Amino acid sequence: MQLMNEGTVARVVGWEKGEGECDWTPALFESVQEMDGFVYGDYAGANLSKYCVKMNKAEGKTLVVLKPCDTLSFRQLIHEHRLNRDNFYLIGAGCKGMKDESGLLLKCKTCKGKDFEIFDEIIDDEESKQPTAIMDRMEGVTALENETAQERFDFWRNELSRCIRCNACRNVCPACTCEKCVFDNPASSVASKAPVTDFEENVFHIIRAFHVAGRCTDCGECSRVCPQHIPLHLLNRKFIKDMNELYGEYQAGVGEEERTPMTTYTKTDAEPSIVRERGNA
Amino acid sequence: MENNAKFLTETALRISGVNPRKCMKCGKCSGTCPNYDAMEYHPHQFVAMVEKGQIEKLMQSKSIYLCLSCMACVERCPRGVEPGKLVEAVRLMQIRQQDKNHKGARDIPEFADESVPQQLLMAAMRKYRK
Amino acid sequence: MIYSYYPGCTLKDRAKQLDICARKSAEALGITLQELPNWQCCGAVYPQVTDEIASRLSAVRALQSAEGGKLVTMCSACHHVLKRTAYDWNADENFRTKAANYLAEDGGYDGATEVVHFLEVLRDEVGFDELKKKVVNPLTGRKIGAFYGCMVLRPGKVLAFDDPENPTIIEDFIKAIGATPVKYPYRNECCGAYVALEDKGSAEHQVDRALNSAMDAGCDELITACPLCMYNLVENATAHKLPVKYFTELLAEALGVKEG
Amino acid sequence: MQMVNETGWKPKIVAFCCNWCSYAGADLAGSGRLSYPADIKIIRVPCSCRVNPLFILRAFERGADGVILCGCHPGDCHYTSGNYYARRRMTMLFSMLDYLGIERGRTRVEWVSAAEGAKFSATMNDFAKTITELGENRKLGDLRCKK
Amino acid sequence: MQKIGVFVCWCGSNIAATVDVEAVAEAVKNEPGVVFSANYQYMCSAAGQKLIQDAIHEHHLTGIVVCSCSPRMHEATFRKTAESAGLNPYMVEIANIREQCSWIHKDKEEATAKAIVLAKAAISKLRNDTPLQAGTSAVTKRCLVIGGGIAGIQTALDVADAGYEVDIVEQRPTIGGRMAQLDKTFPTLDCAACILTPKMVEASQNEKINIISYAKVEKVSGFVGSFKATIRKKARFVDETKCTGCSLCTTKCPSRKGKNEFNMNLDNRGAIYIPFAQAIPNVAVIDPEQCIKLKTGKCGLCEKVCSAGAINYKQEDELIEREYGAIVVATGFKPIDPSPLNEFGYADNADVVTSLEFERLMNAAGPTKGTLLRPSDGKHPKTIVFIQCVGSRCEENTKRGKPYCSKICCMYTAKHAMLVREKYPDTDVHVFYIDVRTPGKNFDEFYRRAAEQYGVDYIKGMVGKVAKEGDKLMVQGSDLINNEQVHIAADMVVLATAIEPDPTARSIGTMLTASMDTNDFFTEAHPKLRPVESPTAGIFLSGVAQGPKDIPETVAQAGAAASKVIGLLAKDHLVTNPCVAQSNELMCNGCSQCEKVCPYGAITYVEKEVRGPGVREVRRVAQVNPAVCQGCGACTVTCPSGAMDLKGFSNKQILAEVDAICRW
Repeated sequence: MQLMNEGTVARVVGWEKGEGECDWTPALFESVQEMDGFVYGDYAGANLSKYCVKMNKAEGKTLVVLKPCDTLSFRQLIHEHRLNRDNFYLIGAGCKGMKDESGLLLKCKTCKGKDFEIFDEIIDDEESKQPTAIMDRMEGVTALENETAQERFDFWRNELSRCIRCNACRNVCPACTCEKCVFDNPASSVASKAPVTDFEENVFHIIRAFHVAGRCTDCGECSRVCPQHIPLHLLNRKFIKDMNELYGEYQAGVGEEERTPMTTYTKTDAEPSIVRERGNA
Repeated sequence: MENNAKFLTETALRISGVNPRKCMKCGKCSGTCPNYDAMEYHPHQFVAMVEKGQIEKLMQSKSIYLCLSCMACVERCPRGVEPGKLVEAVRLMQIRQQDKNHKGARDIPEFADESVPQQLLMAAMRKYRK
Repeated sequence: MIYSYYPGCTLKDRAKQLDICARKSAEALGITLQELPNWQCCGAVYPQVTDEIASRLSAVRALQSAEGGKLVTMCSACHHVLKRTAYDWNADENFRTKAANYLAEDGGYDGATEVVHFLEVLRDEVGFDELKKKVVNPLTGRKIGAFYGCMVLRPGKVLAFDDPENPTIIEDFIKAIGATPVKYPYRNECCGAYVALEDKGSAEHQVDRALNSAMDAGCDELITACPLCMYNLVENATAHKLPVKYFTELLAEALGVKEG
Repeated sequence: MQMVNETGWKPKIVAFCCNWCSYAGADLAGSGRLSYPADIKIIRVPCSCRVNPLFILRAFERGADGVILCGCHPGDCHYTSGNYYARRRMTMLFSMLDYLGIERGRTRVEWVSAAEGAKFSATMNDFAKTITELGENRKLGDLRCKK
Repeated sequence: MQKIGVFVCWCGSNIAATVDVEAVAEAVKNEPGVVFSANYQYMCSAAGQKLIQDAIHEHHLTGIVVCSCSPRMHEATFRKTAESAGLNPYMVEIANIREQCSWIHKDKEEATAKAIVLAKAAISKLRNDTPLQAGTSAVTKRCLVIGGGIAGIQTALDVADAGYEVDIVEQRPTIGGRMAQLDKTFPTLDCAACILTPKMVEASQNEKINIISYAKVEKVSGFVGSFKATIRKKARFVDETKCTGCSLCTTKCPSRKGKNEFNMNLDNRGAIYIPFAQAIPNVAVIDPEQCIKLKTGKCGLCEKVCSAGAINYKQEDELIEREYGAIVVATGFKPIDPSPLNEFGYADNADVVTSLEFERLMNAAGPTKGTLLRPSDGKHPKTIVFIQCVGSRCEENTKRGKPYCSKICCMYTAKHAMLVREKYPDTDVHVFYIDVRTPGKNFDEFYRRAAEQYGVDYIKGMVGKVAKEGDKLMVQGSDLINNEQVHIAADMVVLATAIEPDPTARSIGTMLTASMDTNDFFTEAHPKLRPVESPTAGIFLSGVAQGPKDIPETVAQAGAAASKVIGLLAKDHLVTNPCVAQSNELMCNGCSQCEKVCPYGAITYVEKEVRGPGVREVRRVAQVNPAVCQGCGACTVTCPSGAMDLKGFSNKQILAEVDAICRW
């Protein structure tokens, strides 16, 4: 607030209370008065990085509050030239694990750590440095991998057939920042607003996961916002797990390297036939 | 190649893990071998003779007991052939046969007095008998 | 600094000085060498063929009982066997599977033990510069040649002890204890000890050549880390004689902890 | 020659071939009269890296039973690195399809050089055999159109 | 709506025997857009082509599909046919119904059915085709040669001879390279300086050649015909335009501890020096690491003695930016450091020398003024052992050297042995060899002369140990022919060390996006058919940068590279492949993923105003340079939005083919 008074920042991206007690939503505050509505705490689960893309060209600096995992998305967006670091003032906010009405968020149960990848200032306390992970991040993926192909097929048919193509996953995803999504572009030959065939939602979700592969920081927003509760993060994590195993450990949004595993290669990479040779058929 | 020679060759190749075809016949092994003059067959000959299946001759030769196992040939071979491993393999093939121990406790020479380290005695037992 | 320590048979008997001086020096340097309980023979000779499994088991047992830490060796021969076996365990699946079957009853081995020679501890953990500071009795003016022999150096890829063709670790050690190292060409060649009982003449030939090389370069004395080299250099020298000491003896001397 | 299974069903197979190696390999198979099933239709692309996962999914969506991608051997890419990217992309895509419970054999990548007419033919025969054994693609197809 | 004509070729009986060509022509008639279809015996014949042209005129066709042999065979033919009838040549699609249909199927019904599908797929693609224009790009008529050794000099001379400007960029203070360090040359034994220095002078006097010495290429951008290079010319602290090369300063300089690189560090030079007497440019240079004035501010002796007033302690590096149409890599080689192979004792003994050091020791301008004296004590060596293949021909896993044969060592060792025996007949010369390789005109005769006439002792075997003993070097090696281990008490040992690419080659390769092998030699576009071109257009290879070679071969290759350069520079414009990537700026979000996978660096980003329906803002968008893009399509798949597409193989075109194939 002081920064806004001093004119250092022109606006703040944060959270405000929504309709329900546990429903806090991202909000833009453009004056000191508006800041009264600013909240931070147990229900500030939303990742604000994506909202910054719109602010990137705004006049003056924008202050953004980022949780540790959000900073990965922010850094990744810098790598992709979607954000200009100089246009933002970043407050790293300590996180004790975020919740919704049913308790700890899934992404916090598999928390990736409490380090801030990028920040101007950190506000946290000892408690928010404690790890909140209570399960292995890849648990769900491994469990599915261990099932039979038919079981997997049935699982995903059941999940993906519920998709209503509301595009919430796409709209919230910090890696989905295309000016125009290929599925919205009538000139692309693959445009589809709503699924006409049983397979189209499959295509949409496979391709979406493929498009963000290597850039997805596993922030878990897609699953969090899905009104049909489809575990979309299991698709992204599958790619992350495969890339880690085949091409070396990689976390999008960490460090200065702008190349992702999908934009590089080694001469001794595994052949695609490795898929046929491993795991449950 | 007759059957026995073939079997011996295959055994030597298998247990040594050496591929004598990699040899470019430069003679580095024999050029570097510190005990060359004491040996009837020299390191490069081990490689050539194994490739030609002449294992029997090598097994009968005193040369297999005279390798110092110093690995100079292994280290310096420019093709990674590692002749020292072949010497070891042929020696083991010889002493693994029944009654073919080369040395026993009673063969320890007289000069082996108190100054001989245990390791050396153990080494002799390990290298020369099964 | 606490390390597991594998002395080996010879250090309990013919090479007592190598062991005693090492322990005293370690103490003076603040290093604790914890002797492995119930250690067995290292196997004496590393078998270079792939199907010798049983003869490498005692070495694996030593690695196993070090429980994944650093295992310090003193004798070059033991070091050679333990280090190569440790390497095989991680690099050779065939050996690992078979050896693991043998060891199944005594609990497994996870391949984590790292075998380090005491000289490596001095170089990499203590640091020769630090060692130099702890020397109370510098051996100034003594012209000492290092006799590496073969077993700590080769094969270089596995032993990874020093450059096998141009080693400097013992020379650096000699400098650290205040003496003058003298390099000579045969310092990294074989002493011939392995054939001493088979062909004394050969062993003598190797020793004479090494000593001749050392004297020609101006060494007044030699140091070694190997009981086999020690034996051979002393007992099988025919043409010339040079005093030979274990490196730990001079270390203890320099640190002022040597008895007598 | 056409692959027919017991019910008389014939597979539909799309082969993407890079212009410089595999398409030339297919031509060589042709001039050597090395046959493979007519069920396989080749689409020429400049490089294996031109093949978008979308193309493959689209083929399945429109009723293909198998899709194979052929390119220059790793290290021999006309564009130096295209097939390395293709290799990663296809590994990821195939792994995802497997994860979604799709039969593994339906997709394949093979490296076929311009000199490997025989390999091209053998590969295509083998792939057609695999697809025939797997039967009709039901999991990936456009069910609505098939009714 | 397009008007499409379909032309089905019989190819005699090649197609018609197994494919019912009439049925194919009939089946496609009712496809959307098709207004004409025909079949004919030989479409590629003059009559066939006329048939197509007539149809184009008569039916006002906008595109044609030819069902015939492989496009690799006649696509170009039919494109020309179409073009001459006024149709855009890229509105032509080929359905391959011969190699991929009639030739591999026996059943006529089956083959006909397939041919129809292939024809329909081609028609579907054609419906999505758009006319493409092959672009042109201008050619800058100047050539950059990186490296001023014999390879670079020869290429420059040949290119300049054809009338084009050439810049030679040389990292050392003088051109001449390795050849300038050699004493005599095989197999003629004429002195290297005698044949090289006239060429150096010729290069310096040729008004088309500009020598930029003591410099390095720092940055290269652009593409074939239009490269832009930034060259850093290091400060010499001597004004090149004023220095007369009188060398007075070099004799007066009090700082004399500099290693003389030209003499392989076998003697010392002053802080201000001229590398050698015939250096080009014949201008002094100050070593800033060694110069007392530059380090402490005191001294300044050279400035005082220089009557030309050429000394300038304040001189700074100079950056030169220039455009070139072609770039020749002639970065040459260096001998490896044999120290790690210390069984040869190089690291410990001054009298164990490399062959290049030996050249200097034999050379009249060398540290011993041409009298062969050993470095340790300045005595004449009476026994010399030469060891070949030091660090060559080693399996890579052994880490004992290079996997390749260095090619020149057998010959120069024979030369050395011969020269020693000729000059000092009382010297014993032994050569340890693995194989003696002497393919080349008069080469084997040369080697045999060394053995037969000069009595050089060739020993088939390798040396295992060189040990100093007293003032001798005890050489222990194997003699495989005699099956014995030999021990030679030598006074000097000469190592024929492997040669490796100059250490700068790797970074230059990266800068030029010119591919290299694992040994850092530049890769040729084709090992047999295009040996002096890099796969990257506009980059040419000259000399050892491409692989080990001797002087005659280097000169031949340098000339070949020059002729390729001349062929390029002779054109005013280059026609570019129109099937290249194109970015739709309205859809591009500037994420830079495509740039990272482009093997040619064809994609750049610009901030520009983007206008479209409801859009008018400045965005960061990708731009493809159509002259650089080779059309692989790697970028198109990396692009999530589909903004990046490939002309001629667009998403729409390929999807149309997929749909068509899967429909039937």
